[in-house]
Amino acid sequence: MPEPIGPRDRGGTAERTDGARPDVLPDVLPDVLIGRPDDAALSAQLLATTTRPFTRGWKLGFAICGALTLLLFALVTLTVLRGIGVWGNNMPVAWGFGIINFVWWIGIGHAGTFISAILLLLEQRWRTSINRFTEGMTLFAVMQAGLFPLLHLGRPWFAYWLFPYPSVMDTWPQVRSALPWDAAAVTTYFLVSVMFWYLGLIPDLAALRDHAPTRPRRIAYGIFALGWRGSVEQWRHHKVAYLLLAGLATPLVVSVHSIVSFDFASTGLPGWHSTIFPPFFVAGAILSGFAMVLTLIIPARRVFRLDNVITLRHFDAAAKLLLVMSWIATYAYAIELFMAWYSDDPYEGYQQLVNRPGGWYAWGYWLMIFCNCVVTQLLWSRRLRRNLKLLFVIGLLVNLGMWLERFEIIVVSLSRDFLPSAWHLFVPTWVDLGILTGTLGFFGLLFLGFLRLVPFVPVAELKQLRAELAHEEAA
Amino acid sequence: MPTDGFDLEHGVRQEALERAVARVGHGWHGIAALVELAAASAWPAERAAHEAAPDDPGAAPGDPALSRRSFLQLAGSGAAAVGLAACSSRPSREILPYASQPPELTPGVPLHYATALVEDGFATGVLVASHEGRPTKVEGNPDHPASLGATRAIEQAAVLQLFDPERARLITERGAPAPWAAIEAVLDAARAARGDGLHLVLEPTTSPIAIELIRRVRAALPAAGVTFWSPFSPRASLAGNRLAFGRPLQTQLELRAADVIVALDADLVAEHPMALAYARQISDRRRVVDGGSAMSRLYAIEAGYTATGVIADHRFSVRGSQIERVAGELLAAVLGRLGLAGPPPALTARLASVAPAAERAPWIVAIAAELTGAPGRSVVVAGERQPLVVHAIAAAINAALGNLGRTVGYTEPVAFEAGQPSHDLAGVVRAIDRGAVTRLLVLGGNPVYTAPQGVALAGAIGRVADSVYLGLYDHETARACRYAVPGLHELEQWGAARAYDGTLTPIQPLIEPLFGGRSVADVLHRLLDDPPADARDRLAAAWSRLVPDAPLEAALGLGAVPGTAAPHVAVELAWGALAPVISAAGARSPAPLELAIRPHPFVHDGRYTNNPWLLELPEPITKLTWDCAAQLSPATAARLGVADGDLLALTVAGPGAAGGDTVVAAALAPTATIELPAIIVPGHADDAITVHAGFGRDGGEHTARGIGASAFRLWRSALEFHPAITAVARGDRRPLAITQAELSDEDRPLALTGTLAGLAGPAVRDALAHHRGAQPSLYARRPHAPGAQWAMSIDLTTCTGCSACVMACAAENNTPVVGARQVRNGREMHWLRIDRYYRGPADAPVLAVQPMACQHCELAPCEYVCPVEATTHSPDGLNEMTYNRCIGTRFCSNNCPYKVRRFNWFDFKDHRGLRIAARNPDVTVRDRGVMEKCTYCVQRIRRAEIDARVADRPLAGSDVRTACQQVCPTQAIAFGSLTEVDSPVVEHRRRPHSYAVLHDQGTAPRTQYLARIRNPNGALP
Amino acid sequence: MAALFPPWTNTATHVVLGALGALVAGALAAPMVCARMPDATGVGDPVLQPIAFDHRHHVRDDGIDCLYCHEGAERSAFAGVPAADRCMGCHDQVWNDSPLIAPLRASVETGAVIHWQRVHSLPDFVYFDHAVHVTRGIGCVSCHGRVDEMAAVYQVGRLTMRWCLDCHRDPEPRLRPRDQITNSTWQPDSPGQTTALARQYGTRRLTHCSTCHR
Amino acid sequence: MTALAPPAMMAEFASGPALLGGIRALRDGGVSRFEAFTPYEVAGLDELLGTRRSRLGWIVLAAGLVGGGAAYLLQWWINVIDYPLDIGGRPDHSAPAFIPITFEMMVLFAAAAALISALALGGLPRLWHPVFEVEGFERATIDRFWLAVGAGDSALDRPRHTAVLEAAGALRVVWSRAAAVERGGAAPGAAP
Repeated sequence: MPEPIGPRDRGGTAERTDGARPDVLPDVLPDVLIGRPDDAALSAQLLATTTRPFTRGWKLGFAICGALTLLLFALVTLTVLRGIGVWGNNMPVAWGFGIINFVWWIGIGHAGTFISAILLLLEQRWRTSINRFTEGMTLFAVMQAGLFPLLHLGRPWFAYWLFPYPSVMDTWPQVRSALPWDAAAVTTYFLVSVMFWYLGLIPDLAALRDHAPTRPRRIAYGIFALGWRGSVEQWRHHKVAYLLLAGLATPLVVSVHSIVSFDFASTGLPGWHSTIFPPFFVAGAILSGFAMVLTLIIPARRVFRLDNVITLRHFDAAAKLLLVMSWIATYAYAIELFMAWYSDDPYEGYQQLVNRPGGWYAWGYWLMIFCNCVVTQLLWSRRLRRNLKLLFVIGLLVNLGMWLERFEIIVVSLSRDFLPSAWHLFVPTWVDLGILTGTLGFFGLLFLGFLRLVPFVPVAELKQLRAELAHEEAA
Repeated sequence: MPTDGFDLEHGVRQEALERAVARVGHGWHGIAALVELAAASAWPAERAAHEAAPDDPGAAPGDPALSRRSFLQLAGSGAAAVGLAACSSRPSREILPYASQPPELTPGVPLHYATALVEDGFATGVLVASHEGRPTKVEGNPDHPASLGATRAIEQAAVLQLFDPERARLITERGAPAPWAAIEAVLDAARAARGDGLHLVLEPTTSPIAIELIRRVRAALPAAGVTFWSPFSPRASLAGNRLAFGRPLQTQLELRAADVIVALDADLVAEHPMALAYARQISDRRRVVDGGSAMSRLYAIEAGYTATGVIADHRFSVRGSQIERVAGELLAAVLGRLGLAGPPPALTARLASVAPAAERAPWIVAIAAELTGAPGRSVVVAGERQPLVVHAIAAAINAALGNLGRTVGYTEPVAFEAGQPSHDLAGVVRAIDRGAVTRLLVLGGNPVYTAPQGVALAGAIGRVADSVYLGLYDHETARACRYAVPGLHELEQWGAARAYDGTLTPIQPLIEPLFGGRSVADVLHRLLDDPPADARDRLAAAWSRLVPDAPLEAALGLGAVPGTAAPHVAVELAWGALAPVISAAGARSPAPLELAIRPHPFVHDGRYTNNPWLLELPEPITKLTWDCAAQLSPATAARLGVADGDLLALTVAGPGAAGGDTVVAAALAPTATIELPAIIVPGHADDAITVHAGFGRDGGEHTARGIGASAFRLWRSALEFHPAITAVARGDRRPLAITQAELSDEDRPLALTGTLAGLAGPAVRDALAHHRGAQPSLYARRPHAPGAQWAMSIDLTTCTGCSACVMACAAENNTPVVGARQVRNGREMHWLRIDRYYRGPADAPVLAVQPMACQHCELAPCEYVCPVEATTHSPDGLNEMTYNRCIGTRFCSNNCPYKVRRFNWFDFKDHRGLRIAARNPDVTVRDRGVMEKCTYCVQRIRRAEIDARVADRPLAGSDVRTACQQVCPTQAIAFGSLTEVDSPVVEHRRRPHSYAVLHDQGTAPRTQYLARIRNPNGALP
Repeated sequence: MAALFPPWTNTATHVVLGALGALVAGALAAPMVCARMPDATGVGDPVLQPIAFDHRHHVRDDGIDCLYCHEGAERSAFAGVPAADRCMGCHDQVWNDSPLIAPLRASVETGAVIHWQRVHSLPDFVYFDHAVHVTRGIGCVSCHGRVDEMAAVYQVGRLTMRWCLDCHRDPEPRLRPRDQITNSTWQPDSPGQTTALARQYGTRRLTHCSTCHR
Repeated sequence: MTALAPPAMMAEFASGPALLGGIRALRDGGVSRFEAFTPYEVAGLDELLGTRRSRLGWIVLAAGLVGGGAAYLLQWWINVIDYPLDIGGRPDHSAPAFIPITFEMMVLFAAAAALISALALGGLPRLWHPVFEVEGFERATIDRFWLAVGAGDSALDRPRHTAVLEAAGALRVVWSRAAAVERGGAAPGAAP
């Protein structure tokens, strides 16, 4: 019989630091794993996330997210039935919320891959506790993002024309366009993320196969565990494959947002036509991703009482990265302005120096600067880096700021391009707003399900980390 | 009734019509479904509802020549496909061949017929393409003097009016179906009374056949009254000429001979009945090859911006009421320079004391110097919206300059009894008020709507026992009358009309009357109790009687009878009669705010307001669609505290200040008010508001109904101009459906301008050279494929912005109508737009217009971003748009620097309704979710290619004319192959002012422009 | 204790995974295969007509030239179906009382339309022109097959875009002299003959989109 | 060990180092066919059992090259051979434009190869395995470290090695039924 596991097994986790009092440890970096709980205790604590009772709060969360998901699907149906005229898009603003949301969501996904792949290669131990959480975020964000390239098509039922297949028309995708690149990149990114996530999940699924409370659940987990036994051979290939996937995902994550940026940079539109876009977009993506990580993990940590495995060390590191990425974004904004002035291109100059900071949508520009460049400067302070309430607010603001960044790039650039005769403003419709809200709900629904279905802190990896830490401390 | 064996019961005709139209609906380029449509629509609609109605022999088509191109014998037509566009499974459809195929017809090959479209009595000759009996496209008739191969936007849209499903279909009595016998009873009673109590209201007519008929009516029914009415038919010019020459005369211009043209509130190139010819004449003198080209000089003095003001070298904005004064000052200055002995001494003395107002003294003097420097080679013209005295002064100046007989001539009025009392609508009301009218026949027009406020026609009609209206629509007049009878569209009837210059033009039908209906002639013949006859026979008989020298068949082939222009008459200026009025000219002090009512450039006086194509066509100056607005200058808007879209209540005062001579003062309401949104027009004269007529319709025309407000409600009398009004901001607003909100070009080099003198020097030429030539590229350029390389060149100097090209493009290419709401959101679908930019100070700006469509870039930015090869490049240099491959990413539009691509945000195309019959079968009808844009009329190019190959001859660039090129009144558009070194388009490219828009973007556009060259007077700033 | 899964589940797993793989591959391949099947293209499906018109009899036995009835083929985009009076040109004299042509007689007498059923149908966004093909050396048989051997006419070519492109990419082998256009059995005398014809006709390789889509 | 033959003997340890100790003790006793089941990777285990370097890297490299190469070739074939079209005046073989998809396909193929081969080389999926029948093995995914010795290892001696393992810290030593019959030991699953 599986051993019953639950809160009573938490044993070694009683010793905790108080998140609300970051000044307790002013100079020392907090530990990545507090209290060194043993394997059984860690397993019990972390596997228990899948067996928490369905409290009223959970039901409410699922209900809200479910309702918003229904709204999303209803509006998607409306859009497909009536045409994307139900959105606010027009000529010249032919891309609106659809592509903004696409870029925003896919950018959010990047933090997950960044944490799980790049930080793995860089041997950052603090990634271990949060990598699966952020990978889940990646998957669900990419799923939201993936909706939009389909949905924004005039004729979504022909979306398969973006992929090469031997058609009776003898026609093929046109690969000089950045959109088939996008299709390839987003598809690859989603599939590789799923693979990476799943590979890491297998040992923990095996643990749940052996310890989930009911037989149906154990069978379900068992099927996905594929019969994992933890043999030496399995661990050996698992480790190599995991490292290889991390090695592949690292250039992939850079390429994906670079390719997304090509949607803009490969055109001639003032405000889009810029070589700085690939690094600018990648940095912006990670900025928004880390903001979303903070937004999600601060409440999750509290709800699941994971203070011992997700410690102030994690938040401190995430906050520092947020600051770095914020500066890269700030640099990019500055370079855009500088190049617009230095190039003496009248169209680019008007776009960057007149229209964005002073045009109809100037409020969006300055709010973006505030969120992405100004607020983040608070993170210079160690004390504020460990103030979770503040971090949560900053996370929300940066999310907003990054959405506005895409709004500035897409809508504001399109609304004022070369010929003033064609200029026209964009105003979103309720369908635009509803779909954006709906994806937030759908994302939340998937994420809540994820939190309850699989251990979102990697148990095996954390146990191994503990063993390594113990070994080092012994030495 | 011939039904050609269609097995349809009476009761299902109407339903069958709908069904047939529904079948034609989806993406078709065929015609077979129209067979059913034919069967249904050819049945006189009232019979469907009233089987008991006796047949009308006069309306029954029996003549084989007519029915040859009628729908009925269409009984299927060849092999066109009808049905679903993108259907994957194999569509199994029917082919319905003719039972007996007409000899001149090959299914799939369109035929063209010459006919004429008539407005205010004047004919514009057109050629109409017919696909298996279905008229689809109107082109100008090059052999017709009032067309010269061009048309206005209005003619282009005529097919849509023909196929307007909202046309009247039934004879009604107070809205309820009525039999034709009821009308016959009225006519018989009128005849029995020898016209006693009968009054006819007709539109002005120039047709000798109609005139003969009217004379017969007068003779047979001597007691009958006849009145002609059309609100914007020439009236002031005739009256002014009567003042100057003693009798009403029609002014005829020869502008090719004019070096200097002064237009006093006269829109010669767009609003005039002869506008197409005058536009051609003016532009023929303004085609700039290089700095050494001779060029006429055009001065426009006007209140609102007009097309003439657009192309003018100098434009001075003067409120309408002050132009009278300007004219007087100009006359004084001219006479002062000439020192002529003609005028009576008193007048000379009076004029000697006239000094121009200080602010306009420089240009009055300069213009006078120009005019006197070109005696016999200059012309001064006054517009119809100016009082007669201005016309008289213009005549005096022309006489003084010796222009008469050279640039200006006079003919007897072409319209029947024009300038006579019978053209006074107030006469009808007076007659009714006298109780002298018991039977009123209103045959055509819409006088209840267009009557000046001082002519209370609607109420008067209500007092007539038997009133009958005949016309296309169930509109205001039709509803005011007891009976309404469906009329015939010009494309449905036989007849004749004269052009403004008098040229006789035959009218032939392109199609059997869609809804039955009667022509005016039918009613008049019935009134005279003529025996029933076929309309064509009647025309042939009358024609051979009235025009014995020109056989009808030949005239129908040519579309005009050459040599029938009205002869010019010798005139003598009556200085003596002029002296008192000239002395009084401009003596009144101006009101704080005045009103000018102008015909709308597209809906005219409201007769075309139910045509969605014309409603959605942006008004050339304001770019307003689907609405009517109060145009005012920025300063006046600031004074009134309004911005674009703010509602203004415009109120005209009651009687008293009225200066007209036909006001029925007693009928005037104390005040009349309409509400309109304001729209700011830089360059508009201050303290004046211009309102276009034709809106505020409240009849049964669903499309037109409820749009804007009627300017006629502020119009107090037919010869009153520029009344004082008050305007009060209402505090609320109505968003305007404007296609171009931006006024400025942000100093970007888009619509380049220069002066003729500048072009002669190196500076301007060098500056222009920066906008053409090769641009560096990382990739090697693809070599041109052998064969034609299509290209276009647009001359901005002669472009008047009249927008006929936009309409022609829409008619040719099946572009959908989207409605005001979508236009407001920037979703209009016109492939060609006319960009308009103001430059210079807001009170005296220069307006630049620039037709902008797909530039067919050789290095097209749109193509390389399309993910599915839906937009590609053809070997002959076309930027192809393959609709059926498009998935609608809209990436191409984002990367188009010219933003000329259009997207089907919704399913914009019509599905039901007769209007789809106006579609061009050679162009795919686009589905929802696909991109579309100008194709250089690729269907015409491929057709010409195929024709050349079938005929085994080489393709010449001149074999292809794009729709916009063909319609252009000033021939501003050249199109052809770059491989033909002597083609116009290559010759244009050699000119020093040829340039590419956004040349610095490296797109290598195939459409280039000739910069707009002005020829300003060096003596003026 | 007993394991959660019995041993047979190992085999079952592999079977299920294999089946899933096959399902995905099949789902991808099926539409591509189906689009090429006669059911989708309409190839080989004889169409019943309101009059039992037999091309074998008229073309092979009577030797009537295609262009006699389909006269638009040389002049128009549409080859056309003959008007009833064209049919009656002969059938006034021969078989004039046959019940088979009763609809024809009715059509001529009353003007009633004969509802012929379309055999070759292109989508509305495809603009095919008979005249330019027929006058530039493409024979009827190239697209329509041996109509002279068909009782009820059926479609021979797939009429897919790829099918059109096959010829448009390499038109030369299909060329024939103008006077052999309607000959169903014509073969080139020598391999060089079609090359010479291509020169004579100025045959081009037209594969850009607006060749057919406008 | 991927064969489905049940191991001859299994021993449960409480920690990774204890497991390593047990292996060393048995190896000193001449036993060679080891297999271990651990909840996470135990440092030193690979070296102790002397497993070869994984071939996974080569498989992934090959798959990546195939994926990328095929993607580039397909793009080239479409644009140069099958249906060349004039796209914005760009050359048919627009090599720079072909790179992104080539790269993405390389990553996709490589990643898929990595996952599939990691599972296949590890003998997965295999829902049932004889070791799952061993009582207490379910803690191998939590906190127990199991040692197994293959059935064919002739050096295995039940009483002696039971003692050796217990001395090395084994919590339990379990002998298979086959071994039990042969050597008259206790039934599998019985506590030592």
